[in-house]
Amino acid sequence: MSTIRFTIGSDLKDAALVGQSVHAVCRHMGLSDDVIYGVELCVVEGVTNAIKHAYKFGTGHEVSITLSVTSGQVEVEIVDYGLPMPEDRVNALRQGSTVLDFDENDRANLPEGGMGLQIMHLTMDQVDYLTDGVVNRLHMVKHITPQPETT
Amino acid sequence: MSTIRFTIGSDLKDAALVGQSVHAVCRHMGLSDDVIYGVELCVVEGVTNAIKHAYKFGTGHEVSITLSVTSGQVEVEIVDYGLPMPEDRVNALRQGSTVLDFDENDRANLPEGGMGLQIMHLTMDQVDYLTDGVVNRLHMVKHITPQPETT
Amino acid sequence: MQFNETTVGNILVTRVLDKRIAEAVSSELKTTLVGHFQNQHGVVVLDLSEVSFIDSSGLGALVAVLKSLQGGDLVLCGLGGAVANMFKLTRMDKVFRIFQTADEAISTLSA
Amino acid sequence: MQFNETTVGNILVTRVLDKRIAEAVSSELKTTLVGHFQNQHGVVVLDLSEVSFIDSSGLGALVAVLKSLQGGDLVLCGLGGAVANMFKLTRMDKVFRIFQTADEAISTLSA
Ligand SMILES: Nc1ncnc2c1ncn2[C@@H]1O[C@H](COP(=O)(O)OP(=O)(O)O)[C@@H](O)[C@H]1O
Ligand SMILES: Nc1ncnc2c1ncn2[C@@H]1O[C@H](COP(=O)(O)OP(=O)(O)O)[C@@H](O)[C@H]1O
Repeated sequence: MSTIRFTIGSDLKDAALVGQSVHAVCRHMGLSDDVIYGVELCVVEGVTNAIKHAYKFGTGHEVSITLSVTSGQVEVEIVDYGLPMPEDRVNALRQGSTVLDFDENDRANLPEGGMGLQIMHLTMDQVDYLTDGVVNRLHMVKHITPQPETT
Repeated sequence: MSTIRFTIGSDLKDAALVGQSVHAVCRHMGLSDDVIYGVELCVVEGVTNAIKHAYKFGTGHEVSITLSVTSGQVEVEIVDYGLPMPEDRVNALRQGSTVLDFDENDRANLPEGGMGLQIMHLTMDQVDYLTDGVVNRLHMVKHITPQPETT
Repeated sequence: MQFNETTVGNILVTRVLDKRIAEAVSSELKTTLVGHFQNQHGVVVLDLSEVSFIDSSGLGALVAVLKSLQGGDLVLCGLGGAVANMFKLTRMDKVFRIFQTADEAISTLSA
Repeated sequence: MQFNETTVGNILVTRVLDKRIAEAVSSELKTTLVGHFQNQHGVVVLDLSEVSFIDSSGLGALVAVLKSLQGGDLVLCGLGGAVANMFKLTRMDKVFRIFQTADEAISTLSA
């Protein structure tokens, strides 16, 4: 197993640094483009949510992202110490929501936001969110077809 | 300023994950190839040394690498909690050594090791190593010509 | 954000020069595009060929622009791997008119 | 590590397929190359064109092979950006015979 943790302050521009790093590590591990895109996207969505919702854009807080790649899966855990996600949103993350079930011809009712959790739900094979009120953990797993070992 | 911290266990194969991540972040920040290569190289040398010398290849310890990019410089700090570097090596790091002053025709006396500290000394504009006996910090700065802001 | 803009008749081709469209820049993207329509550009072709990453807030900004239109049109081109995946995943590829290249968009829209 | 090997006369071209040569693989690299010389290969052309990163332990492994030679030669080719920089920084570009491509190495060495 290969594991690396990324830690940034709650600054939106540093979310891109995590995205680029996750991308580079996944590429180094020989993962497919689809997996790389999906994992990078979900990491950026999760980190952005932590900064935006858990920390309400307040700076000086920490977001950490642990990425573990084994031959069978990519595992991501995003930790923040801000406001926990409301329970109905946790359910939406776990069970999925209807935000993307729009009528594509009904322009006025297209979603402009609220798509992040559903993107994680659709992209990952497992998504969960656990909190003790202080430490909030977004946990995601993507299965992959076994990769050749990279050194 | 953009800052990201990478943390890995004391496992040589994960040093590559840090190298790739540092490379990707530096590229994202619009740094030149020469700066990217130099910073990646010194980070890998420093992380390898921490695993090899500070932790004597023992696993389960932590190495963390903080990378900060401003418009004028790239700053790297590598932290380990293992055996501190001997004082004469710290001096070699700071002041440089003669390891690369070999006679290129005298094959028998070419160096096979001991080049890492000198590579950092030559590549970086500032190198320093500070320890309180518990926390060891390798600190490196590379000056860059001001870059356009990247978002 | 950085853009490269070219006008062809009443078509404005706006090429995004940033590699990433995410929360940090999405409101700027929206304001820029809405401004173009207020400046009487009939059709804006947003060329995303240099963009290698877009997140849900970037996508949301584009949807918001589309919803704000009072006539005119916003069409897209140059969607690479990760960006194309994102439109497909969210079914927004059914919402936007998407061309391979800016040239293809121009020749179709001028016809 | 992974290699791709081709023999041309008494020349063995060994292309390194790993993208990185660092501490984790440097002793394996050394053992592999020393083995080639023990197997009577006169000249080994080490093709580094797929390698995008080498650290001091990787470089040290190549120096160790060079120092172990009892006749024969180890030459290099395909040094890209970061790898070429490393050889220059350490002055090892003056120690090894370096060719642009494997073909160039073969035609020079067979002449
Ligand atoms: N990390 C988080 N901490 C607290 N609340 C969150 C977090 N992530 C999401 N939420 C809540 O769930 C809602 C939906 O999130 P999401 O689907 O990502 O869309 P958006 O961020 O565009 O609102 C957010 O508006 C917020 O109320
Ligand atoms: N992080 C470190 N902690 C403890 N000792 C170190 C560290 N880095 C270097 N050293 C000491 O300095 C010496 C020279 O290091 P270096 O120039 O990197 O070459 P090498 O690792 O090939 O020996 C090492 O052999 C070791 O004794």
